[in-house]
Amino acid sequence: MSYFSDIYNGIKTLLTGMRVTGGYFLNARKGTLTQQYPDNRETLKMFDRFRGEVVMPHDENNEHQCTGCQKCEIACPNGSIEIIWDRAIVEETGKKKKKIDQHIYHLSMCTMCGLCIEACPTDAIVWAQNFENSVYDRTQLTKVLNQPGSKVKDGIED
Amino acid sequence: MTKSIHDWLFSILPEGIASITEMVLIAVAYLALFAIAGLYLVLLERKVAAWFQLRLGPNRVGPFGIFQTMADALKLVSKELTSTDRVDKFLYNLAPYFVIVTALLAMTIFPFSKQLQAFDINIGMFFLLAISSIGVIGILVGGWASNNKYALIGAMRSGLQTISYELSVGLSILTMVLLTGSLQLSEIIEIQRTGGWLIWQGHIPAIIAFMIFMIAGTAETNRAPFDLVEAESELGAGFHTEYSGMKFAYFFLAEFINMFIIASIAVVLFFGGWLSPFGITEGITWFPEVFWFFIKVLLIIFLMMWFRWTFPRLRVDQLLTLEWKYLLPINLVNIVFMAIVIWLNWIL
Amino acid sequence: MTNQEIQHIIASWSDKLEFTEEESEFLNVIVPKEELYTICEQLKANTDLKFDYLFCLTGIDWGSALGVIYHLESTTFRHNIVVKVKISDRENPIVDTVSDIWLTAEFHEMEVFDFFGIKFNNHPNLKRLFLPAEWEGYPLRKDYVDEVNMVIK
Amino acid sequence: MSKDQIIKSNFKTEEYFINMGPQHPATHGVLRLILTIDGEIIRNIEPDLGYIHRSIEKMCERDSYQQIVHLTDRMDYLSSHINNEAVCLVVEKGLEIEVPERVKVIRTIIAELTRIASHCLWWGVMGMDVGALTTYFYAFRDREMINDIFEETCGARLTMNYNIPGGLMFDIHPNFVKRVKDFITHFKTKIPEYDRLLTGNVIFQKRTKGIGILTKEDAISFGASGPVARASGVSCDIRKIHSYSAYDQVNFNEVLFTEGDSLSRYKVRIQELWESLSIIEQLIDNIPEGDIKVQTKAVIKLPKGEFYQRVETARGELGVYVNSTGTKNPYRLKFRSPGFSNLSVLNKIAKGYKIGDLVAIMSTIDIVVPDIDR
Repeated sequence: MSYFSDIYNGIKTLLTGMRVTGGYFLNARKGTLTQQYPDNRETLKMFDRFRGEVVMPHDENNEHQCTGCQKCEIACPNGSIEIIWDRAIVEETGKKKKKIDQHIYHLSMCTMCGLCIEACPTDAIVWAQNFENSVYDRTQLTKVLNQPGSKVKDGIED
Repeated sequence: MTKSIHDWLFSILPEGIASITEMVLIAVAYLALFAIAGLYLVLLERKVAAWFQLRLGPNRVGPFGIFQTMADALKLVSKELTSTDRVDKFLYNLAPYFVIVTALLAMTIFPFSKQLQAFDINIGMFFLLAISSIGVIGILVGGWASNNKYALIGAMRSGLQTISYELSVGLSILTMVLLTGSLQLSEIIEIQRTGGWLIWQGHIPAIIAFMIFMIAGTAETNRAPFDLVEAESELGAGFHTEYSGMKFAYFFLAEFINMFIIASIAVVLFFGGWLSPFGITEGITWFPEVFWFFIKVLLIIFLMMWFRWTFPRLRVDQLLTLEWKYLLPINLVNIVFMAIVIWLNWIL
Repeated sequence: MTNQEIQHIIASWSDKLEFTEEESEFLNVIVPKEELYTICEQLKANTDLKFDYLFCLTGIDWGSALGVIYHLESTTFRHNIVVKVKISDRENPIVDTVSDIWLTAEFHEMEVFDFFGIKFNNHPNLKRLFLPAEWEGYPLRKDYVDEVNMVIK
Repeated sequence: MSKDQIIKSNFKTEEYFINMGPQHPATHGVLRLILTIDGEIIRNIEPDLGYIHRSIEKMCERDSYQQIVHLTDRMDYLSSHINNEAVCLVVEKGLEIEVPERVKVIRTIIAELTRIASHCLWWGVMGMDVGALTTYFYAFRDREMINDIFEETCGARLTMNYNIPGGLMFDIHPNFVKRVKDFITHFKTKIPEYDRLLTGNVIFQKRTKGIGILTKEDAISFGASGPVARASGVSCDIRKIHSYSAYDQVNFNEVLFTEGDSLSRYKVRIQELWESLSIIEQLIDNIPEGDIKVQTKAVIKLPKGEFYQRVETARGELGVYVNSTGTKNPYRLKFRSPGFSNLSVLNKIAKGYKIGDLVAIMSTIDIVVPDIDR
């Protein structure tokens, strides 16, 4: 007798499964899971905290907040950040002060762990939400974060 | 139209050449038709799968992606044919043609409508059964000649599967043949014009026969849940692991044409072929009867796709258990049942 | 069972064992490598201890000696013990396998062999597990040098 | 003479080798299994590992404790938050600092979300491995919601690195609670659907029931943990036995089955989805206010000694053994990964079954290869 109940139960479970997929088939028009990526570029907005790449914001006077303390460089586990710095004489005080020449960021080595931004005492570097990072040449992924001719904002001390 | 071409050909050419030309023309027409039909079945499969899975499916090439599979075919044609050094060259190259030719051969005898039929032979069903089991030789040869262990396992499974399920397909067809008393496809359809579709005429045994036929037919075409031959999570790609380019495409296309064949048999045997439901287009002379045939075939194909995108795959020994312990005994009992039904004239 | 009681039981098996609870949350027992197998066998078999779950097997390079650390737990009593064995011969370190006592040790010992070069007597299938068979040296040893691939900060 | 003996005495069959992997759909990564096969029946399985070994343990010996955390994302990438938590807990244990209640609760909620996400992915892949391809997309639909929650709060979807020694990198996003609640209501309707689609299916039942049986003794001896061991009746839930974070504040059941076959391993995970949901439900409404981190020194130096922390990842017990000499780097750091021990049972339980069964068994063991290779 279990032979026939096996058949009955078997068919029943198969039909239950088909009902689930069939239900989705009928409602397929309502919502698809997938996104049509290059088409939805305009509307696609990443979350604020999304870790795309590290950038250094500059204000309208071409000033950033990096003092060149190198804490990010030390915090980075992969050596993605290299800071080339110099000492310059600050005019008001006459003292020598550290100043960045180039803040080099190797995006190709970055694992997006966020330790550098966590370590930065002056919030000079932040996450950008850009995620389209593919390039044809690996060297293009090495970026200089401070803009040419930029200088540190007044009153930023580490 | 076919008649006028026929007359025209015979008028301008000597008889022998004319008939050969006519055959070639028909062959070319069928080839073109089913190559394209196969391609669109692939597209349909992809679309249906996408809708089951809450995706969109192909939508880049042409509106709604209707040229997608054309583009794929183009790509496959232009692809380099690679193979390993150790393959058995002759058999390796032969195998895909085995599969595709047998699939196309079976297509020839289907009556798509009253007029549209290449051959109307009186042993049509028998011919179909004979032809459809040749394809497996291609799979076996392909798997063997590839000199790849995965391909070999796939090929062996294929042999196992086809030999077993051929029985069920045959017996379920036999059940219906009992009812029709004819093997000729056009005659089988004509019988249904008066008494209603065979699944209606034969009621319970016919429904059982239909269910068995669908299960065994899915297995015959090596489709999920019986796709042990390919079984991508177990064997990579099974018997066609080593095939590339157009040779792979032949296997691929053959699978879909086989699916079309199984669905066509089901339509002819159970759902009245090109007859319209309840005779709604009976009186309209201009209405193409072929429309009903294709609609029914597509519905059955959809059912097979539904199976594929819902069920997990069986294991190889469960496949045999299902056939020998369940389908075959039920089928045999069902034949006797059908015979009793006919004997006592319980036909509706 | 408290650590004292465990220590009391184990100490009676041999007089060459050293116990310590400093710098660790578990009871540590340092076993001479000759006695390792018999001690481990008893740790599992003893009905009061029943250390049947070897949850961690670590190889370690102490500089002067190589060592293997076995973290054991009893799934019935939920008490833990750490067994340590020191092997002072760095050139040809050999210690008995415990893979027939705790089956999990088979894989873990292969890993230790792979990275520390400690050989295990009677191991059923001692081979390099992660690294290719022709790899030279044992990377997790402190004196391993690979100037190409290792970046020292 | 039994049937097998008769066959053996009359026939001579040849065994042959077959390489499953490093590229194979069922090995879920770059795992290579050298199978000895007789027809379709598996006689021996020898795993060959190391195709994705990155020497994380050696790298840890050169990194500071903050930096180690992000490396663990890359081990069991499906339980990355729990891996992070393990390292943070061991450092906190060494420094003897107590993190604020808020941190504990948030860590627990995210850890359970991670577990659900991991089990979702596993369910989808399990379906694929036995041939039901549609499961994958349904599972990913639900996993996507969790990933969005993670992305909004932690900034990353997979390798989150949200924990730091002493607390969390930043506070949860204001939308977090609402999104998690939405997810709970959504997911509660979806688990029964999982059951209807796959669990109840007669083919699936036949494929998994009574296949690959792992006995309780073997499970303990092989060091199996997580759902693999719990399906064999071994009580091994670290969340209960050595409770950490906020697990002592919540009620949940340890899911135990006794059969030890593929189906019970499957069922354990499905049940765990419900348990994880219940844990989150208990915590989500009353996340205590407070700090999100304890300020640690910029250079963390653990005191001399040995520290061991065990956590329950989605795959089982993850142990972090730290041997410190008092410097800013660990002297030796060992990850006892659950996948490594769970993989070792494979040869024992899959012998004598067919290739199709092996795929199903591997799937129920839920292997993540980077976790095995580290």
